[in-house]
Amino acid sequence: MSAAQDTAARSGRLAGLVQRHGALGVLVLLLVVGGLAFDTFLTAYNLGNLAVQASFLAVIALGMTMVIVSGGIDLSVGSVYALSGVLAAYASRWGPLAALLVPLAVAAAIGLAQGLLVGRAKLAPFIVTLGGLLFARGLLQFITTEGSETYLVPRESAFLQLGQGTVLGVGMPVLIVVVLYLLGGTVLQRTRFGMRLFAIGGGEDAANLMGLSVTSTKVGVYVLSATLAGLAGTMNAAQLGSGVTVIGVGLELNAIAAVVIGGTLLTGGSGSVSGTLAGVALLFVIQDLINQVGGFNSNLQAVVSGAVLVTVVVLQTLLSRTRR
Amino acid sequence: MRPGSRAHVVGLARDYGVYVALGLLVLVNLVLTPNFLSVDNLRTQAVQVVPVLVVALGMALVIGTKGVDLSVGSVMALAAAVLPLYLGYGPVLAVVICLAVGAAAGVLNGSLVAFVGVQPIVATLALLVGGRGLALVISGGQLREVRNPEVRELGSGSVLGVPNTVLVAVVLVVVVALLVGRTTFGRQLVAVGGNPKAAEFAGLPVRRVLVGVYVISGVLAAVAGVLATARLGASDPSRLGELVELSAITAVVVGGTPLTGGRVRVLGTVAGAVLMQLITATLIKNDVPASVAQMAQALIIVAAVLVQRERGAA
Amino acid sequence: NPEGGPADPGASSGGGQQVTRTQDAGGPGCSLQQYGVEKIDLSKAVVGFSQSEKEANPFRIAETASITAEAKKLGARLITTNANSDLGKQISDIQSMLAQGAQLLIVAPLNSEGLEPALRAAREKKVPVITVDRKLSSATACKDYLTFIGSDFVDQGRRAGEAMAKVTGGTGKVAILLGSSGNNVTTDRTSGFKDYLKASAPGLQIVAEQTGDFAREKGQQVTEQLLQANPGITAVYAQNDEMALGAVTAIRSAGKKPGQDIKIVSVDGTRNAVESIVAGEMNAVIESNPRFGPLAFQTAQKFYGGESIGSTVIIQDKSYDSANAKAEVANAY
Amino acid sequence: MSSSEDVPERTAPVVLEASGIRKSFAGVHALRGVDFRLRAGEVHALVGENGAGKSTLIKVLTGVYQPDDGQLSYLGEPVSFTRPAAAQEAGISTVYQEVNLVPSMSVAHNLYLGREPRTRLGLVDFRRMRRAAAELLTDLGIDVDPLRLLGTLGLGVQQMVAVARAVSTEARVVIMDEPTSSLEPREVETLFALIRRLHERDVAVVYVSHRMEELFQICDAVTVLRDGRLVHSGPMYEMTRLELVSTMLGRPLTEVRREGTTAFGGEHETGSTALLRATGLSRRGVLGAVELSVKPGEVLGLGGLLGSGRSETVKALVGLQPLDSGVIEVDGRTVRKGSPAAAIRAGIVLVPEDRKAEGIIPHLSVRENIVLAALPRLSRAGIVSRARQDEVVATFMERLRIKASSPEQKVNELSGGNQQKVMLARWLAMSPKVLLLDEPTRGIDVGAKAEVQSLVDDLAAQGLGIVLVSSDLEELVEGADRVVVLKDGSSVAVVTTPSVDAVMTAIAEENAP
Ligand SMILES: Nc1ncnc2c1ncn2[C@@H]1O[C@H](COP(=O)(O)OP(=O)(O)OP(=O)(O)O)[C@@H](O)[C@H]1O
Ligand SMILES: Nc1ncnc2c1ncn2[C@@H]1O[C@H](COP(=O)(O)OP(=O)(O)OP(=O)(O)O)[C@@H](O)[C@H]1O
Ligand SMILES: [Mg+2]
Ligand SMILES: [Mg+2]
Repeated sequence: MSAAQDTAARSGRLAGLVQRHGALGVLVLLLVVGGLAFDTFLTAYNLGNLAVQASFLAVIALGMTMVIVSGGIDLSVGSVYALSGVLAAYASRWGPLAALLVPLAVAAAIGLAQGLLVGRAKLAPFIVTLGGLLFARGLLQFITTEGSETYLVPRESAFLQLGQGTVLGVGMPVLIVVVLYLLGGTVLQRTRFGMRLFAIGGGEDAANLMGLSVTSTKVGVYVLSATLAGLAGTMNAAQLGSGVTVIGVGLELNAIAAVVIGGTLLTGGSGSVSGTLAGVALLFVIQDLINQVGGFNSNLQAVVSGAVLVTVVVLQTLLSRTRR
Repeated sequence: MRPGSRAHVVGLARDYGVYVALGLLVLVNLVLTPNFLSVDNLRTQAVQVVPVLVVALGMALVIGTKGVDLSVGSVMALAAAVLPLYLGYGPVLAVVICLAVGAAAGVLNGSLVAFVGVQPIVATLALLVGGRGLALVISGGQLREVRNPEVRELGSGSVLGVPNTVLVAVVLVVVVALLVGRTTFGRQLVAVGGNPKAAEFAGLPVRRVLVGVYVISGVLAAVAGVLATARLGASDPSRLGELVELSAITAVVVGGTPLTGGRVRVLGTVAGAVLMQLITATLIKNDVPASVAQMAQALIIVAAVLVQRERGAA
Repeated sequence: NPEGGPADPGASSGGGQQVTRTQDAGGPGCSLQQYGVEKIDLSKAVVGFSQSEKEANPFRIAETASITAEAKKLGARLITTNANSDLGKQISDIQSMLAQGAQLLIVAPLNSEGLEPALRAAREKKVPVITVDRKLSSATACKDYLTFIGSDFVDQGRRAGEAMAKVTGGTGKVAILLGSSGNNVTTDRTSGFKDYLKASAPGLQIVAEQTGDFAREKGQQVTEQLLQANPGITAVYAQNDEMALGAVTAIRSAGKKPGQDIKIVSVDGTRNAVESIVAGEMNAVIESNPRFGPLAFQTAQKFYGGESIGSTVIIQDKSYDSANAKAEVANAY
Repeated sequence: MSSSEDVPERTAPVVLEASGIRKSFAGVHALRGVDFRLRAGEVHALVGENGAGKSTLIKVLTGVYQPDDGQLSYLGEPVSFTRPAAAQEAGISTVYQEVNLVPSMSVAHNLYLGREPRTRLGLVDFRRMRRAAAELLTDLGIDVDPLRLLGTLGLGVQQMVAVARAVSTEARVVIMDEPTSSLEPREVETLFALIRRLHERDVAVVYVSHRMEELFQICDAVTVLRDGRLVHSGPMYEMTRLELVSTMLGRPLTEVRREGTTAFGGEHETGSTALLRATGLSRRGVLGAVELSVKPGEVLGLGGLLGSGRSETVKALVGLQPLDSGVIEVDGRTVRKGSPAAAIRAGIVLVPEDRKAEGIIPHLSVRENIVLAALPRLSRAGIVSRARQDEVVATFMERLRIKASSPEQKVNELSGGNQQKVMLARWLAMSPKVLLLDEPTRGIDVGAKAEVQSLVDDLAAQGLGIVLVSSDLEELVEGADRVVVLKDGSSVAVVTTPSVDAVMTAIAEENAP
């Protein structure tokens, strides 16, 4: 092939690289700046805590990445997250295993329903999962009698380890995230399922005409996303020791933001889990830096984070321009 | 296709699904809800639907271009926060300034989408987060009573029994309907949504159209903010327009405008908004607990889009 | 949460500041030794305050202002954070303040459950935690946290019931405007109210309970709907002033006289609400006092001064009605 | 192969059979009871005018559409494929008319999607996939990096990739819907070699094309559709080219006979001064240095191999391809580069090559698609005038014989060829000075092709300057007064008296290192 095409190809790949790791770049930058500015920032203590707190969003964002790569979106994750936390706390009375499985089962069921509506009935993911958002939240309030009951996890339950345990000083949630992202990366980049996700996101009709099983793949990815949201909620319940009813509101937007900042295109067909992880970390680091700087009142903070979001996304988009 | 044939019926259901659902809900209410047909009640529903409807009109245009505008709620808040500041210079100027703020928000969103190429959801997410914050900074987080008589009149007055806010909404519906159906801008908008690349190849001013659409959405959101504030008699930036983006999007989609762009159904959007309003009303009037209400809402929404889905010919 | 209406933070750190009762959940109360922390000099200390919600309503504004003002008075260095109604963020906020070397924490919990991880972190760092305005239900004083300073929401509900019985003469159809669901302020203010009615005012019949999300517009819309569905409604219990004020407009536009045809009782004690009592459009307001600053720091000083502290310090909540509104309106926040 | 010793093949076992197939879409009857019989090892031509129902039949055969009525049988068994996947698993692989691959994925991925080679752990084995892809591509003489994103390739290459994918499976039936519509003679030859190999492996091939000469070169049997009905089916050698055309069009031989291979007349009356002049157009990695000029009434051809940059060149001329340097003048006035609007104002318009991606607005009606570009001039103060629209639309639908149930039919429901005509109409409605045509007759039937070609003559006669890109060499040389030959994005030769040989040699020379 001609030199022209060759350079074109290479610059294409390079752009891909930058796009995937643009978030990482910004992250490193902030870490360095933050570290120089505040001696209480780059401490193992602070970062350790941040990592644990970030792990729940990380787990959710993993599923969101896959959904978005397939050209869809899942708005229900925030509610499913909260619902699963409540279910876990409730089920913990029957032992750790129940506390783990009950919420996952319910979450998966919700995912399945959404998947069928999107994959089979060909409804718009946005509206279907918006329904899921309302439904799961309603169900949560129903089983907590309008949110008046908070179920507690028995203080001695082994289930708590899932959120509070540590291995060699590293929080259990963090370890889970590491494992899940290794798995997730492999699934997305190295399995036929992953390939199908990219294909569907890149051109659904084409994927269908190429004889790929579009429907089942879509169903699968929504089940996956909901189950991961469920797992996040379960881990959270284990960390909090109770099924808190007021969490997860608007969480879907954070997840989407993290995914997009991570360089995954909302139009589908391109993305990476490593980028998403960087995106999640970025959100939490920014939040902590705003705290470290201090002095902003809460309203100003909102303005600042809005501005930061724009900046990051614009940077990100400009870096990946050559891609589109 | 033969009238009466199954395909024919399905086709109708698809095109008029939202009206069918609306009809059913009215019937349900006639049975369940005491004095549902009373003029007062109808007026109440009409008045309450106005803000969502006005926002939804703009949203429909944005969605027509394959986009979405999450910032509308915050823009409502911004308008509400700005209004009292300028009432001193007379209500007209104050309102104009509010609309200008809405337009500015639109320019920001539109530029991010059209020139930088940021994905609409995220582009407008930034303003969703920052916009309300700004509104609160402006207002010091305080709710302010609005005592200006003209504004109050706008909110609570009526002409021949028709509330002013409703009149405004009706006018806007007509304007937007004409805009979509009868103007070059409207047709270009739909083309851009249908196939951006082809639109560019056809020499359409794609970017101008995109920015224009977000500006319209911003301005309409500001109008909604003003109307809501006038009605409430107070400017409440901290709570006004919370989650309105979701209600608006739902109204648009339930009204038959596909999120995939390339088509805009204005009347459908009106019907969609009214449908959502009636659902809420029905649930409240029959004192359904919040939990059940939310689940019911979810199911009805999905059902409504299920009726009118495109049958999947690849 | 309980909030609404314009207030001026200036007034907030001021008056109306006594303790009604302090409880020692059994035991002698809590001393430095029992809590296991060293003595520090507050005037040189780093104090962290974790606010739960945006300062976007009078209650939060007054609360934060009161604490900042008091800290300044003592010369303590105050770090503030705001969780923006996100529990996860409140946990990282608290941990982040610990990382920044906070020696005393004042926490306004977002929820009565779910702060364990943060409390654990504070305990590991031997940093005492004073919780304000919302009681942690399953955590134990002097162990997970030092003490709780705030109102008793159930009691607020009960007193609202009392007031309602008084203004209605004990008979009528009541509609309840609930706060946001899933929020335990809502739950407590409801149960307190209902229990009182069951026990002492059987003549008051609850015909509707719908959420108004603590917001004025929602309160207005819901009231409009309810009034049409059951015209028989004679009284409204709003769980915060904002919803009550929304109800006032709704009732007016329905062509009835708020305060007369339909009685209105609410909780909070914001300036606007008290003013509408003066105007005769509302009937009673139970205060929910946000001015924790002085009391919180007094308690801390006592604690470091070696005194032992009760597990719960209930701050006094006034109540306003047609009798005292005119006189008291200046003290409303 | 269509020589007499193949006659016995007519008795070879039937692999795929369809009988009484009906299929109609909202309003349109695409197939009205079609029978089709495919025998092992035969290459079966499926021909018909645009909109005759070829693609629909293929989509019914491969499970994309469910027939409203009629039966399918495969290897003697009655079957009904519910999804394309089902048909492929059964051993029927298809190249659909509009290239249907995933632009955002690499060539290698596209070749192996759904059947990626896997390691023992069940993970996709990229190294093997890449190697296999590379072999497959070189085997088919496609010179392209397997890692290259498909979307960045010219339509021609994409089409070859699609073919490669289809033939690389162990299929018993291979269906190709207009595989050569944007292929060069060279690629066409590669493709035919391929088909011959399939023929030896006793694979049955269904071959759709509007290029008559190809059919007679490669096919043994032919089935002719007209308006969704079967009008003829039989061995190829029984028919002359003219007979075939007349059966297709349903017009008597005498009428058809008059048309030559193409409908172009001879030389054009060309003005003296250049209407369009482009000098030194260049873009790093895409265009080297392109020089060309068109006089009024002249048809300028662009020749070259796949990827030589013809499409890039014409895109550049209308501001759709960013340029690093170069000057574009119309009537001596310089046109602002990189701005489609400016180009259109100057009177240069492009009918793009990739109809699906760059042309039609699927959800809009034929009417709206035609008037799209002309909207501003068809409206006053931003208010569109329906009357003036209908006028324009009526004129062009009539003039180009666009086959649609009504101007309000959705354009994506039209047959490929008719969509192409809609594109032409959109740009003719702009009454341009210079008309750039990238593969204007791609995928349109002989009748329509003749119409388009004579249309081009008329337009030239009216004094338009025309730039013609066509991978159909005959069309190119008969249509053009001069041919500029491109290679690797640079203009390397000008052939002033175009003939197939002249152009071929020009390209060949420049190819020789
Ligand atoms: N999805 C659809 N909806 C409605 N009508 C359709 C659809 N697909 C095809 N048609 C109609 O069916 C008829 C046959 O179309 P088809 O694509 O099979 O023609 P074709 O023979 O492939 O033409 P070409 O040679 O141009 O590709 C046309 O009149 C077309 O308008
Ligand atoms: N055989 C090929 N190998 C690699 N890249 C190619 C090949 N053919 C085309 N391309 C690339 O595709 C892009 C489009 O090529 P272009 O369409 O301009 O060429 P063309 O002469 O018009 O060929 P086509 O007939 O395919 O349009 C160019 O960037 C070119 O580099
Ligand atoms: Mg076809
Ligand atoms: Mg080309």
